[in-house]
Amino acid sequence: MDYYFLLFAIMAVGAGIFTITVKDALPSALGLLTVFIALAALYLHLHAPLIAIFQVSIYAGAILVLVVFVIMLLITPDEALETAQKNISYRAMGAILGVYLIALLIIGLKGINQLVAQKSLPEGFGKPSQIGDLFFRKYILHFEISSVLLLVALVAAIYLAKKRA
Amino acid sequence: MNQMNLAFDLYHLWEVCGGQMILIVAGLFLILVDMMLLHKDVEVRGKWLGWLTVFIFAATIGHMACREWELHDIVFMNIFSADKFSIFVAIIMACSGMLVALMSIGYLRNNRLMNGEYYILLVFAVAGAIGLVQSVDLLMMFLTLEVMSLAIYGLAAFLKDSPFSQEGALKYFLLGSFGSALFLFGVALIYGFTGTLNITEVAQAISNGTYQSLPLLTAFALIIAGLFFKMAIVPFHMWTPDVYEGAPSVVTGFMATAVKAAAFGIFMKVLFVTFTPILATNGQPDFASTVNLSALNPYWKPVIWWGALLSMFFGNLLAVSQTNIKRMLAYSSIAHAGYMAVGIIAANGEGRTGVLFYLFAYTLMNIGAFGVVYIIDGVERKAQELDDYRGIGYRYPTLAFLLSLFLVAMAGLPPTAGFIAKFYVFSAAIKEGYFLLAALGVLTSVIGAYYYLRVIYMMYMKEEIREVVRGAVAAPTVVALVITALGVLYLGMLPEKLASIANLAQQSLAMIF
Amino acid sequence: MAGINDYIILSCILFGLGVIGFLTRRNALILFMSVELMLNSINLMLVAFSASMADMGGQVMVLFIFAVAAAEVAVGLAILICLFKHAKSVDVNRFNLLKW
Amino acid sequence: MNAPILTYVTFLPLLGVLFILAVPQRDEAGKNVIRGIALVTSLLTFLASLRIYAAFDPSVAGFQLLEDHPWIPSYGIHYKLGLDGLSFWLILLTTFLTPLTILSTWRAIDKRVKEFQVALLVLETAMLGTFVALDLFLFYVFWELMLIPMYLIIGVWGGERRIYAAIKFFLYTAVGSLLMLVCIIGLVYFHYDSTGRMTFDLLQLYGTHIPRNYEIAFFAAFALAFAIKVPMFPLHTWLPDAHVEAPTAGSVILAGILLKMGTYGFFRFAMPLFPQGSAFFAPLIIVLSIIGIIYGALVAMVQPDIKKLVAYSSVSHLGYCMLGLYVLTRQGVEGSVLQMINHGISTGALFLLVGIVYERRHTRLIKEYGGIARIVPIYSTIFLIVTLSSIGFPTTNGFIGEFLILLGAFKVNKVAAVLAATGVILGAVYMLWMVQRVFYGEVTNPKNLTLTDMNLREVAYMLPLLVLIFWIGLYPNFFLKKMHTSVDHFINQVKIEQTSQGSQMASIHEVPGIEAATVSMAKE
Amino acid sequence: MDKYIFLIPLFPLIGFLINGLFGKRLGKGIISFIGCMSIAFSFIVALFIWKDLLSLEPEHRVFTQTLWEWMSVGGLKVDVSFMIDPLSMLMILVVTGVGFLIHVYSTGYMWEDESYWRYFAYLNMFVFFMAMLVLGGNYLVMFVGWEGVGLASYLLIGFWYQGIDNAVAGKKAFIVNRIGDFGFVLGMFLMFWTFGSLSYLDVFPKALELFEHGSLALNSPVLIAICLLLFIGATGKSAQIPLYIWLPDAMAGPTPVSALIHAATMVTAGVYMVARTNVLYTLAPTALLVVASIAAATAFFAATMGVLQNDIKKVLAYSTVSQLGYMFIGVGVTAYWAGVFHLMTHAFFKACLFLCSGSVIHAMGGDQDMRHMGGLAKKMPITYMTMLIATLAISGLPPFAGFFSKDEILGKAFAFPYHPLAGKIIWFIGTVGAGITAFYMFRLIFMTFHGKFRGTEEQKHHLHESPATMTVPLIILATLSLFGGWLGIPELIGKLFGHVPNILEGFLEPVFEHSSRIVAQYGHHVHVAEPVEWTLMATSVVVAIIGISLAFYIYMVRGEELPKKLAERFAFHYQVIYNKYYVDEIYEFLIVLPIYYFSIFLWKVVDAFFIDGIGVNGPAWLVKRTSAGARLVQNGFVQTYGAFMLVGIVTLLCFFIYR
Repeated sequence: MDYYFLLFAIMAVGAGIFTITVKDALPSALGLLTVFIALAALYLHLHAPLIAIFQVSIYAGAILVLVVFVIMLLITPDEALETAQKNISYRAMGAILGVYLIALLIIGLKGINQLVAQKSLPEGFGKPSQIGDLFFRKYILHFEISSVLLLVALVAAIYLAKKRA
Repeated sequence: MNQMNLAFDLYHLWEVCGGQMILIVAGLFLILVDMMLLHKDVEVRGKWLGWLTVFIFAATIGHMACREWELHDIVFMNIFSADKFSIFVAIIMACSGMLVALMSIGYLRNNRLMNGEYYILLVFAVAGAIGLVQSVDLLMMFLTLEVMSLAIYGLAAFLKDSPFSQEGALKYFLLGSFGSALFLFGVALIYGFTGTLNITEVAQAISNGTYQSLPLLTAFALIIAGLFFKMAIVPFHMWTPDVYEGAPSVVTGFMATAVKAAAFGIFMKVLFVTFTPILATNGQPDFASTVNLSALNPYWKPVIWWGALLSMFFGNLLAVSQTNIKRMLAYSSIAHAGYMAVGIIAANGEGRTGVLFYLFAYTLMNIGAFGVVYIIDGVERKAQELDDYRGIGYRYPTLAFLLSLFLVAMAGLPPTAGFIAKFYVFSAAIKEGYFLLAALGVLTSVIGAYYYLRVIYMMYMKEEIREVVRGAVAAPTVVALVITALGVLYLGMLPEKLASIANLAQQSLAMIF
Repeated sequence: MAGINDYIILSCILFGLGVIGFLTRRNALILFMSVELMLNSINLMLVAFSASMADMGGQVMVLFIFAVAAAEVAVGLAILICLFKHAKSVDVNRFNLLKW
Repeated sequence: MNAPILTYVTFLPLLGVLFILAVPQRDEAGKNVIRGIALVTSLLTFLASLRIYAAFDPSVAGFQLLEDHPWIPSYGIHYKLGLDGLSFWLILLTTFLTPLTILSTWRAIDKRVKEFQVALLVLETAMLGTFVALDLFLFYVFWELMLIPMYLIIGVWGGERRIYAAIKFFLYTAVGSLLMLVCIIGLVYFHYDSTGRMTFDLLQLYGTHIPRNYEIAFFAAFALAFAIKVPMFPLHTWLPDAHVEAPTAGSVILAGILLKMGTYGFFRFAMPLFPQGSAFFAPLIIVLSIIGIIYGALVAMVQPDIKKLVAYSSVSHLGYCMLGLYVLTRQGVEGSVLQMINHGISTGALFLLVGIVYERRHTRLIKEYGGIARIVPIYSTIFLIVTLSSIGFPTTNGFIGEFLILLGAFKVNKVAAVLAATGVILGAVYMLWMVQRVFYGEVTNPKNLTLTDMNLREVAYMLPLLVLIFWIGLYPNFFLKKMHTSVDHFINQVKIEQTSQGSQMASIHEVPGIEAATVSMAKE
Repeated sequence: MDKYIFLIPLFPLIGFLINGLFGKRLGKGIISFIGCMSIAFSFIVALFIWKDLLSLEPEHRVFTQTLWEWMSVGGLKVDVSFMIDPLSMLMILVVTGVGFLIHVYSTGYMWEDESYWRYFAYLNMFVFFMAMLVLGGNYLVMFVGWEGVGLASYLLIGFWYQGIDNAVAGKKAFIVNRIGDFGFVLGMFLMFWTFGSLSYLDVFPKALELFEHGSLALNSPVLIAICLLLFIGATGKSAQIPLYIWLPDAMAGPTPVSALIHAATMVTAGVYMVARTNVLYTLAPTALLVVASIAAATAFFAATMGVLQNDIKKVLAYSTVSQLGYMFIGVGVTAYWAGVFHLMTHAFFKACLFLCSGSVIHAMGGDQDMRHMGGLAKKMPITYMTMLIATLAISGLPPFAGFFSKDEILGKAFAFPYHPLAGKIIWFIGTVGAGITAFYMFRLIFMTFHGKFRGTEEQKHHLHESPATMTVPLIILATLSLFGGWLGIPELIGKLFGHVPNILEGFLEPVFEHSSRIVAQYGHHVHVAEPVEWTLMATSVVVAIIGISLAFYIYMVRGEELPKKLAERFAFHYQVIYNKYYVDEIYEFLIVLPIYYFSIFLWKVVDAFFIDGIGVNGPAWLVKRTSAGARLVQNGFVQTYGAFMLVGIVTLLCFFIYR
């Protein structure tokens, strides 16, 4: 049994459940952070150190901080915000649908290990240099487009956030 | 040349993705212009930017139609293809962008909102959309989809002072992310099974019989779901009315046409290249394995059957009880998605031709309709209720006539493009024996006729109950309306030319390999 | 060594959790985070595939997904802030001016 | 060979539309100019259609004056026009009635004159196109095209419940015709499957081999579309509403021509294309026609509104047309075609007449009138003559049609003929009762005392109708002559297919004789 | 002259058109001139043609003229054609002759009327259509006239349309006639599909030929059907049971109209038609029996109804119905010529009676109630005398015209070759009816012309003899009533005076020769011995005298109290008969009202509620309601939308996985 995987898997699931059930947004963000870190650990295990680092730095460090920042910005302490749908049946329906989806996905993806090619990893697999190499060869167009993507996001976000001209 | 420095042939890129490149470069240029152009008068600046955008789109269309249309070496780096199908759809979207840009000049002025970001986002949205239909790489699809989507989130939320616009945008955003996640999940799975992201390679990889393995079907289902969201097929349509109602009218026109075209284009591309590949009728079919060509038919066909039927049914049904014209048109766009899906289900050349034709025709009539709507509106949400349209026919006869024309076209009555488009898709379905679907479809279009006609009778047969003052009519809008109106009539009477082009375009789907 | 199946199941569960969160919470920000959870589950899957197939492509994809996630969050939050100005709330149940 | 006369006739009204659009309608003078242009255009169309009369060769069974140009080649869709003895008179009827209608609107339509005349002229083009189109697609285009102008005519210039009536008219017709479109396409693909040729050309599609159950279904869809237009019995309820609410001109066009498109559709499309389906449904259609005849007459009898009465009488009259068509004897079919023209003339005239008093009194309720014969003698005389025509009085047109239809029907189905003939009695009952209540007795309503009699313009547009009423009544051969060969052709077309399918329809060579009669008597 | 047959209907047509189109602007003199002269010309043309006809051998006495081909469709070929043979010759002479007299009379009678022009237009139109009916060379042209005279009748009954009752009566006449025409038309259809033609000259030879070839049996169902259907038409036009009800109401029209249309000419069209179709009827004895039976019943019941009428014209109306019954008895017992003979004499005396009553009404200032009259004989001697002659004629007293014709009919009925027993019954009924006829006719005479005047002073003051335009026709008609019967003196009486020939029978013989031959061949040979014949003749005279005496006793001797007493004594019978056996009411209750309410039901319930409400607006309503309901799903909550998407994807996955 792969305890390393089991540990972080349980941690990720537990933190995920915490994220979606906890009352306030801030603890929820902390829960998400935990998920991220657990996943980062798994990434390391999967020979993806660079991803793991980025996971911590970009996701946890940038995106989540942004979210937390907005949480602080938007939720004034005196506003009592109900966290979940009041209507139990509504919540139950969402949960059931979600669980059903999980079940279906798991059933649907049964036998995936036969489909996925399983090769032994070459030497130095997952080194950042490999990624960089791919970035500038095979994925250069994606890279360009993602820069456009970020530019678009920037334009949109700036327009929306800035004061009316 | 140092290979490390230049990983690809720039000239080839220009050949294949010239349209995108023009748009992206022009978008950057627009950002610069927007910042540099220090003209005091916002209106003048907005107008200039608008015309510039129009010019950019015109150049894009011209470029794509003249150069990329006739390419031989059509695939670039296994990522973008310039097959006629993609270019055709791209041209539709660029046309949509141009018409919307034309109208936006007037719209933004009427709403006192002359920010340059609008045009920038519009250009990038079209760039993303074109990238989407051009891509044969699933990751690139996702990225360009996101480029398009993000730009459109921005556009949908463009009325900063309007809670409606913001709310619509937020809903769109939330559900859109959800939809993208589904799509991405599917993409990731496909990557997992095949080790590749290129749709032709995927097709080859799964042609060995993995077609019917469960995981692949699951991935297929997730991709369908993600694209259905963008196509607004029931039950993935729920965002449509809210977003269309909230978004600025011209943006709604854009969303209903360009985004829909992109979604349908990429859906057909994925479907007919990867999952149910069609064979080249001329040229050389590179794809040898013909054994499993239609193995997936029993899976996706019923899905689209029901999706089309439900879309036609609910779209038309719910439109009946709407009082807001934009919301009504939103529901009608769901119904139109259903009609187009009828063309897809036929899975034959006529059907694909029909869908392409339908997209083009729908672009013309829908943008035209939203153009009239925004003019009558004056300022967004000032006069959108159907009651506001009472007596418009005599107050503003030309506008009313145009709106009637567009609505009649949407209702599918001759001699308009809408009729021919419906004819094409339904005849394709009938050719494959889908009588029931066709019959039910035309019956739902009777419901459709009811609410389109309701607008017409409001305009011509009811006395007005309150004085509606239309907004200013800008010259570019007039140009756009004239183009759309003439286009609707022209395509209604002489559809053959466009149809044969569309036919060429759909045939090229077989040539991507 | 955990097999590919285990990672897939884990990522399915996480994806499902994201979906459940998306459907059951009212706080728009938590909805955002649920979406992030979904994207992360996909990332995990991709990395697992990548490791299994010894193909770096999966890892590269993850990086792009990071970018997308960042961009999405940026735009999403911007819209939310804008909307907050009108609605004075981040409760998605309050956002129903547009309906029927 | 020579000038495309059918195209000219069909699209001439649109030329008038262009001129009308150029005229402003700010003042009365402008309106009069518009009316004038419309009238002149329609008269020119009528004159042009006389060229058709000159060029028409009644000895040819097939289609004549053909024009054929590819339109949408990839689907085998052509711009193909032509006519035969069956459509010939309907075309002339259309061009003949339109000027009269326009003349009748001179004063009645005072608002939005330009739009009205445009709608009317567009409608004329659509109607003519429907009658001359020999390509199913083209036919469908014209068929649908006429919906919008008619919708507007009813909805904009109509009475109180005009919107309800207009939408009902539109949707009702649309339901049928859209299903028909589906089946048109289906038929084309069946043809394609058997011949490998895509074509919407009617002539090529005749005789397409279709599986029997499909043929029945296709016929049902076609029949639905046409039966709605006719209108046949349970599908008739749009008609009274549309008639009552439509302005006079609308009612005239509606009754005079639009309803004929239903019957025309039957004999041009539904029956020859799907003879088996037609045979399958023939009993039903005959029964429904008879129900329509009697039902329409009975319901007409108790209507309080003159227009509604006339509308229901249309249901009855068109029942005769359908019956005549479906007995498939020469007399029946020719009577049916003639009855279509008759109905156009006499019911058109009745609507014009109702319009005349409506214009003066703004009511169509029978009880508002009474005893006006003394006040408006010319009007009542003409009304009486038209009434006679409507109830099939010999020497008027109505008699010839009904006689031929019933004669034809009698041969095939005696019970049907007897039941249908009761409609003749009922027709007299409701029309004469109405005449009595409107024209005879003392003047009970003082408002009627100031009624003015018909003016010159009104007489002018009634006179041609009166002339035709007697012309057809006294010398129907003039009209029948033109259709003999086409009718024979039609019957052959429909029947040979059926007999080859073992239908028990009698042979077409109906040499009347004692043999047949004695045999049938012996059976009883 | 046969080229000019068309002139006979043409003149009245021209008269109609001139009077109808321009009459309003013409003077009354010109109108009268045109109106009368058009008929006179027709009469003259008819006379000339008659002369030509007589110049031919009896068996070749047929003129035909075809104007144009009317309809020709498939096997159906109908021409607008005329045929003159002795039968139609006789009819047209009666029509134009009596018609002319009545036109002349009308100039006096209608002089004061404001719609004088309209009256003459209608009257001319009537003669036109009557001429078409009589002269038509085929059944369809006959039918044109048949319906045409119905129209004229409709218009003339409702001539004074301001009185709504008149208009209603006109409409009733038209509709009842239409019911008859319904039968006529069906008869024509059956005839056409049996014989392949509608022309007299085709149908009858063809029928005979088929009969002789044995492919058409005597009394074959198809023949019976044709004859009975045609007879339905005749019952309508000629006011036989059950369609006689319109005729009494038709008296609402001007009196000359009653004389011309509802006594002398139009109502006899049925008789003419049966006589014309004699070949077919002869081949269908059952049909004949039906005709004769219905005719006998009509003759009797109508006579009883005439007994108690107080309206002078109603009495005459019922008497007309009754006399028409006699004519039908005649044609029904194969004595076609006798029926036609009675038709002719009836035309004379009944026209005379009506015109006389018109004269009386004229004098009474429009009052028609006999209870207000009395003692008019002194004031209006010419009217009295002429009316008396006519009454004697109708009562069947020799040597007046009615005696010969009626006696001939009853005698032939007694010897009905197809059904001797039925013939005797019919004879008995007819004879009794003749007595009743004599009774009520003399009741009319006594109540009107004898005794004391019972009207108002003003009427009394006003009483006068009518002008010459009215009296001259009366005198002519009375003369004809007196001598007209001598054209058909029976053999028996003829022998007494040394072989006086039966001119009329001889004249008409060619028309009926085939029938006579068939009857002789296939009928029973009923030999009526000479004494029996004399007895029969005497019986009818005696019966008539009894009737007259009874009338004299009741209305002259006992004055006024006996009728009242009788009325009280037989209150029920009196009421039933006075109200014409409640036939109108029964029709109203059994046919008219049910149809009316059924129509209301169809309209309100079937049409408005079921078809339109549920069938048409139902789906529309459903769509609207579902739409209004279904839109609530779109509740604006983003999570609902997400849930729907999720349902979609879950369904999709389920389908893909478990398909």
